[in-house]
Amino acid sequence: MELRIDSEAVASARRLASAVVDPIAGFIARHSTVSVERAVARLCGIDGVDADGIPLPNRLVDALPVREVGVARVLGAAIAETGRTPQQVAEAVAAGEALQDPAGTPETALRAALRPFIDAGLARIDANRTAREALLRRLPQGAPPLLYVIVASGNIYEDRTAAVAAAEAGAQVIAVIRSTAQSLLDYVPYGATTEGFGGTYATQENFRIMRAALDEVSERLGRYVMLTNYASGLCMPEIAATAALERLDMLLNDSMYGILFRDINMQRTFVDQHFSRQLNARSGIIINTGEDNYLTTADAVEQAPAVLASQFINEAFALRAGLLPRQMGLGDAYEIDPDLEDGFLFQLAQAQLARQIFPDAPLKYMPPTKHMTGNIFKGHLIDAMFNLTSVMTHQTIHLCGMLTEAIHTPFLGDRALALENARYVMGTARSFGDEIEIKPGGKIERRAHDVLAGAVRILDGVAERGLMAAIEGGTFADVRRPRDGGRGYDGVFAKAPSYWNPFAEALAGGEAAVTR
Amino acid sequence: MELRIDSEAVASARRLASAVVDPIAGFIARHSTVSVERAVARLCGIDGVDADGIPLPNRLVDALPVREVGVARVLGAAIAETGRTPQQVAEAVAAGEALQDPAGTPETALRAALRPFIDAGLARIDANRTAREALLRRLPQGAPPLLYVIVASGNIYEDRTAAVAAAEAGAQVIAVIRSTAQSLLDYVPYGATTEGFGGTYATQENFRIMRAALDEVSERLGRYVMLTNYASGLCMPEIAATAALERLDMLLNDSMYGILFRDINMQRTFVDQHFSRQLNARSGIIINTGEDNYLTTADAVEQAPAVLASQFINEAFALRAGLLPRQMGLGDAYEIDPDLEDGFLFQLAQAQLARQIFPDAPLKYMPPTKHMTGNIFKGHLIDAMFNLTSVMTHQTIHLCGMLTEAIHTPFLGDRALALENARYVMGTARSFGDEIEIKPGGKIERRAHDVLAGAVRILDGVAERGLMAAIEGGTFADVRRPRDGGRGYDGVFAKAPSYWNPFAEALAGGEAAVTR
Amino acid sequence: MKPYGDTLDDGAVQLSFTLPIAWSEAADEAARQLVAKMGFGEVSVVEGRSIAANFSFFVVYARTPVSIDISTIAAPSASADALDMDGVDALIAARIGRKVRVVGACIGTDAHTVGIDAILNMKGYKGDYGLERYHGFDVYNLGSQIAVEDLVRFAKEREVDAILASQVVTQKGSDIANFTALAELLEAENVREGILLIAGGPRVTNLLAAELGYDAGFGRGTLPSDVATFIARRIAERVAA
Amino acid sequence: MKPYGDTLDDGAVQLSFTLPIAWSEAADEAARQLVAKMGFGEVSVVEGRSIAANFSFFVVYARTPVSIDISTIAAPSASADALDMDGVDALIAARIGRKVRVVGACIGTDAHTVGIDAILNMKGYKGDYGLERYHGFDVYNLGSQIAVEDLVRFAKEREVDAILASQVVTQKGSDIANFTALAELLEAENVREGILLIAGGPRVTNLLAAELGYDAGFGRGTLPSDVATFIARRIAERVAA
Ligand code: B12
Ligand code: B12
Ligand SMILES: Cc1ncc(COP(=O)(O)O)c(C=O)c1O
Ligand SMILES: Cc1ncc(COP(=O)(O)O)c(C=O)c1O
Repeated sequence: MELRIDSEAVASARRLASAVVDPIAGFIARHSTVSVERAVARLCGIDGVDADGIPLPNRLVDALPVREVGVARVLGAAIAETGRTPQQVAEAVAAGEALQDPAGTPETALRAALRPFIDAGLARIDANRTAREALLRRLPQGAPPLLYVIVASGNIYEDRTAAVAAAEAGAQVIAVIRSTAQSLLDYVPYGATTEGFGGTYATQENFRIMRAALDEVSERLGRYVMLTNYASGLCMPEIAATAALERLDMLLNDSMYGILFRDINMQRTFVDQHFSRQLNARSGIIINTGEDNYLTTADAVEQAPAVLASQFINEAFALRAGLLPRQMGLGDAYEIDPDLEDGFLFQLAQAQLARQIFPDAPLKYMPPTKHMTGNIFKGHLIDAMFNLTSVMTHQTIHLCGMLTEAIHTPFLGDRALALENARYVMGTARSFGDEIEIKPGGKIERRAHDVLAGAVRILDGVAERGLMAAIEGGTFADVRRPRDGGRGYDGVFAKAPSYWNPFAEALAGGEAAVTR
Repeated sequence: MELRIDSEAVASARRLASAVVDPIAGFIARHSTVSVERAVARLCGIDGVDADGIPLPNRLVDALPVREVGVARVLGAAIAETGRTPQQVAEAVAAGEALQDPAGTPETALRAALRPFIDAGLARIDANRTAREALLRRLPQGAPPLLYVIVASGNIYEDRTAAVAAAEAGAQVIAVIRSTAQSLLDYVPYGATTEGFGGTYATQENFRIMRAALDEVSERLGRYVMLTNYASGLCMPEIAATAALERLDMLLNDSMYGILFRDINMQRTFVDQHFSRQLNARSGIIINTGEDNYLTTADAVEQAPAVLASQFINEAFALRAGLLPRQMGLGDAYEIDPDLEDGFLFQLAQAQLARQIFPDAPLKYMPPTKHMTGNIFKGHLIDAMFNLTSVMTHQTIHLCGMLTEAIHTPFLGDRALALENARYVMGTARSFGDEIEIKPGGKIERRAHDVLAGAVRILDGVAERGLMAAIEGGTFADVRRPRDGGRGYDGVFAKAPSYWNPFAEALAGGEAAVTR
Repeated sequence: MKPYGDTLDDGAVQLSFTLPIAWSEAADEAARQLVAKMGFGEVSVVEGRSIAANFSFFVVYARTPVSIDISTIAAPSASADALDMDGVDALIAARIGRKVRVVGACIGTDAHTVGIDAILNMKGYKGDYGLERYHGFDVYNLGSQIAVEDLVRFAKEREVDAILASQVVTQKGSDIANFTALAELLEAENVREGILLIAGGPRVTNLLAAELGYDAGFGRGTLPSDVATFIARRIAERVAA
Repeated sequence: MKPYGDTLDDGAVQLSFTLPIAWSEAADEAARQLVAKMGFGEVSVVEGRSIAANFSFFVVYARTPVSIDISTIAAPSASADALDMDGVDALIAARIGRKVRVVGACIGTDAHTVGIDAILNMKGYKGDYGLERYHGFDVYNLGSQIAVEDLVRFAKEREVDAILASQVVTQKGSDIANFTALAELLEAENVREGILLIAGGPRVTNLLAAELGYDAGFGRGTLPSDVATFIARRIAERVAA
């Protein structure tokens, strides 16, 4: 099943997306954020909280005498001067000690002082990447579409039970949904947590608990079960760092989601997404972008070009951070009104279009949610048509829809039914997509053509105005976000000439650099 | 969506089927059965039961002094001699009076005596056909696939409630399933009935109750809701007669089902099916054949060629009885194991094959039943894939699958869910079948080719051995039925030279004769 | 009145649930006894299967002996006899004679604005225009995650006629807690009397809203015109009084 | 032990049913009260809609307070530790030393032969051969709609070791009636002792069979080898005794 698509339009969309991202890349190169610095601190081995429960990376970065030079420089100087470890430096800060201006310490001394910790951080990331590769060879995870389900009880131990059960029931990827509004916290909570609303806090300890449980069940089942969480919100880089340290396999990570849907400052987001993607690139983590969000708030038929435009932008940003196409889980969702006549044809057209435009990307396909109601029986059917579309168009990462989507975060039994749905439909129609052709010039092809043309139009407009101005003007998802408004703006700063981020240096080039 | 099929193979299958039916047609012409005679009696206006509840048509036919001449002759003679109506003659027989040998009455006198009753019977059939045509023009029933559901509570009044509710929920055709083993009764029960097992007795009064209720709801909804029952079993011709009198719109009616699946004598069945089809032809009734039964007892992948062979045979018999292609609801079913990889592709191939081979037939598509389990959630999905196949391949009569198929005869709520399933899937994928092409030489086309070739092989074998011998040899559904074994054989008799069946005479040519 | 399977008063009910136990015939029997213990009769475990090492899933059909007298149920809908946009505007013009000021918000930490937007935004819902499109309304839509304190302050400042509070997330009773907090704060600030207080969301019913001290509640499938009609009629009554 | 939604002992259960009433908010409330009256807590009517002029369909989630002590449930399976065909044949050869005679039938008016055929026919079920294929069995399959009188007569005439009775149709308790009639007739004819009496069908459980006085019962998903093993072991025990 192939769509005849206008390759010139695709090429020009790519060129336009690159043109859109270019000026932002320049901006990113000149700036850093508190969250990037906290991520650096974490990668140097700093962890734990103070007596008030405030994470040490926050205490440290908040205490920087000059943040424009970067936490690494300050840390390197402190180590060089005191002989402490980074963790001891942070603990001292938490205990009330002041940090010294690093200007007093010679460049080579402070760099050399931090070097072992930088190397240890990078080594741990690399070891995790290597371990994943070995595990995947030894315990192949099975063919795509990879069945991905969420757990979201609020309690990490119940989530663990649910995740193991889901894996036993066939899940290949487990996502732990975060507690409501964690994305708006300017710190990463600490320790194992058992209380959350609509999800479970993302913490390093929670990551560890899930990874251990999934490693155990992976061995038992003879296939590697992936773990995913959110590198999104105000702590995007820190979560990416933590995920790299705890061998998560995927991360929700979008270049604009926070801006549009969480009112996070755009400058903050652009800088944060870049560093977090550099980390993801090195970790071998697959990102999942958030285009589905355009469809839950507005009409899914109308928004299809916006989804495609966003995929192109996400791709352009990802390439600059060193992500390989095979790490780009570009998002889409099955959100067209189930009662629209021939809506299935539209969905199919859009999914196949993305497949052909991004042939090497592990596309992330999100299930119907908006039109799900308490009618679980009909909901189960809508999920089936979604499953069919996914297998026909060879989507890669398949978030299984839940028949109880409109009701509650999934019950254990709901996940089993959802997995059964996917398995049945994808089995009985396994090669269906390969055994048919789309009628040239028919409804399906025309729809694909319209969506592509619409995306080119959007990108063209954005390239002309500039991305920041376009967002200010409400081009995406009908929301307007001022350049210097939104959450987390005060955490953005221009780098001093002496700014130093040893990880950003090491990561330039990403997985591409490691594997090629 | 078109399959490239070997038109030579299709033509030769048709030729072979005709060759298979030819000798049987000769046999049919020379024979009648008690059930044919009782149907004649009913068409002459005889109804009611005796003090023991035995239907008067049975009393009359059992009392014939010479059945070889046909009940019409005896009846005509009695009327000519006594001036009674047919009903009065039958009542007299029930009261113990003996019938006279008609040889004593002049041919013209007895024919003339019966004529008004024959004409009245035919007039009522024709009036019903005309009424249906007018209703369909005034209250168009909506586009196919026609959503067909069953009611089967055992109680005609509960069935009526269920049927009206189903119509309100979108059903276009209502079938009243019969009580277990009614097909083996050698009489048609009488009156309104409220007790039945797995279904409700087919009686003339029950037909009337349902037809009235559906006429009422048809007016209310502005679309004609069809009614169907079973002209099958030992009383096939009588049910066809009753259905003609009460304006049923479809009838389950197969040329071999009774032989294979109810162990009814083959000679009986062949003769009965012919007269009942002549009646159906004149009534404008659409028959539904029973090929689905091959699939519930044996493996559905293996049996597909048998299904197609049987469709050809049903067609050949139907043509000889004067049915128009548009009255031939040839059967098929979605019974492939849901866990077979690519099973959906096979189903699609088979459904499309039938569609192309019988372009004018209102194909009757039966839902998954055998592989349905108590897992109603998965069952609902299998039904969805069935619904998808049906709309893609333009099946005409679509029996909606029930998620509770393995559990109970449908609840009222089950039907609503089944109709919702069909409506959703058929809407969202309305023109899907028209917007794709089947890959030439791919899995789907190869499957269609294999099934057609298999059917030709079967028909070839049957044509060579003769149909009766083939059935004796176990060619169909793996069952062997001896020529003179099985139920109802003693009700078959050779016609005397003076045999007279005024309805068979009038009906020769069928609807074709009426409308062309 | 009892559930209806295929015969009046047969009491037929379908159930499904998971038990934290590996599947076996004994698990089926446990499911059967459990449902029987819930008070059902003719319990039929039509499906029982392993869904994970230590969990089994069951589908059960059974008959309930419980019935309910429908005449005892009073659950008036707030959406009865809704007017269309022109009708509402005419009513406001004729009987209120000024624009009606309404403020809407997703309160607490709830960020599900699609529902309240459907009611308020110009565009509306399912072809039914939102309140912003009406001549008769002045609409303030505060959006998502609005603290009840901020909402009440805003309502007082702008002297609104009606507050429309939305709650979609219901986990751990957060909807009830937030709705209650809003009603109590309005009482505490002595402004409850003068303001029409309306709750909405997919799990809201008019009955629940009444229990929480609201003037009305609107649930799933609500159309903007339902809400507009209700507000216009109530304010008109108050004006008349 | 209680049903498990997403937390141990949360008691979460899904229900669905139809009420014979036109849909309205009051109908939703009736559904809610009905389920509450059944003894459930936290009743949430997540879907209520008209499915016909006078019928509404509901989907409800609720929590049951009822729990069950799994240790009190004794429901031994008749299919435990099944041998394969060769194993059974070897057991028969070694411990019985002659062919075991079994007769199977769909009794009463039941015509659903697919199930009993799956157990008896050569071909078997899901890749597991049927009893006809075993060296150790002599199989008589009488087919469908066999009157219990005819079955008992046959069993006596051929001196069978085991009777396999199938019932698929359960409407109006016809399965129970037919199974009971068979067991009683065997008692009445004084042959029950010498014959292994086995029930089967999709609604049969080993427990139910025991209650009806059968030696074993086999339900959905039974494999021929399960049944073969059971018969061979029991007959071997009898031979030994
Ligand atoms: C879209 C959506 C989102 C979007 C919201 C975007 C936005 N701007 O609104 C995003 C992706 C951001 C999101 C996030 C989350 N969501 Co959400 N989301 C949904 C979803 C898919 C659809 C809701 C929707 O838009 N419905 C369509 C509208 C039109 O319907 P409605 O809200 O019922 O509104 C109608 C009526 O109720 C009424 N109405 C509503 N409000 C009001 C107010 C008044 C005054 C009146 C008169 C009428 C009225 O009128 C409307 C029109 O008829 C539902 C699942 C579902 N299908 O319901 C889950 C769902 C609501 N989300 C859920 C959860 C848990 C979350 C998160 C907490 C997940 C997480 N851990 O991150 C987050 C947190 C958000 C937060 N802080 O609240 C759960 C809630 C579970 C529960 N019952 O508590 C649901 C049910 C999904 C699930 N099964 O888990 N979500
Ligand atoms: C196929 C079928 C038919 C075929 C039967 C063909 C045949 N030769 O068997 C036909 C089309 C003829 C038919 C007719 C009818 N059927 Co029917 N049929 C079915 C269907 C679709 C599948 C049954 C089946 O073959 N299952 C597959 C086999 C392998 O499974 P099984 O029987 O459970 O057997 C396994 C175990 O139970 C066990 N087992 C079974 N028996 C035995 C015996 C022993 C001793 C042992 C050890 C084990 C054992 O081993 C087997 C292998 O694991 C079911 C629906 C469904 N999906 O279940 C309806 C169903 C059983 N039929 C039903 C009905 C009502 C009828 C009719 C009465 C309808 C009518 N009014 O005409 C008729 C009457 C038949 C009659 N007189 O009994 C109802 C029964 C409702 C109820 N619970 O009472 C069902 C559930 C459909 C429905 N929802 O209405 N049917
Ligand atoms: C990219 C991305 N990040 C995060 C989230 C989750 O929401 P929150 O912002 O509350 O973390 C989503 C949800 O769809 C998403 O797509
Ligand atoms: C042609 C035909 N007649 C009758 C029936 C119904 O069964 P019975 O023979 O019990 O009437 C079927 C069932 O599928 C059928 O296909």
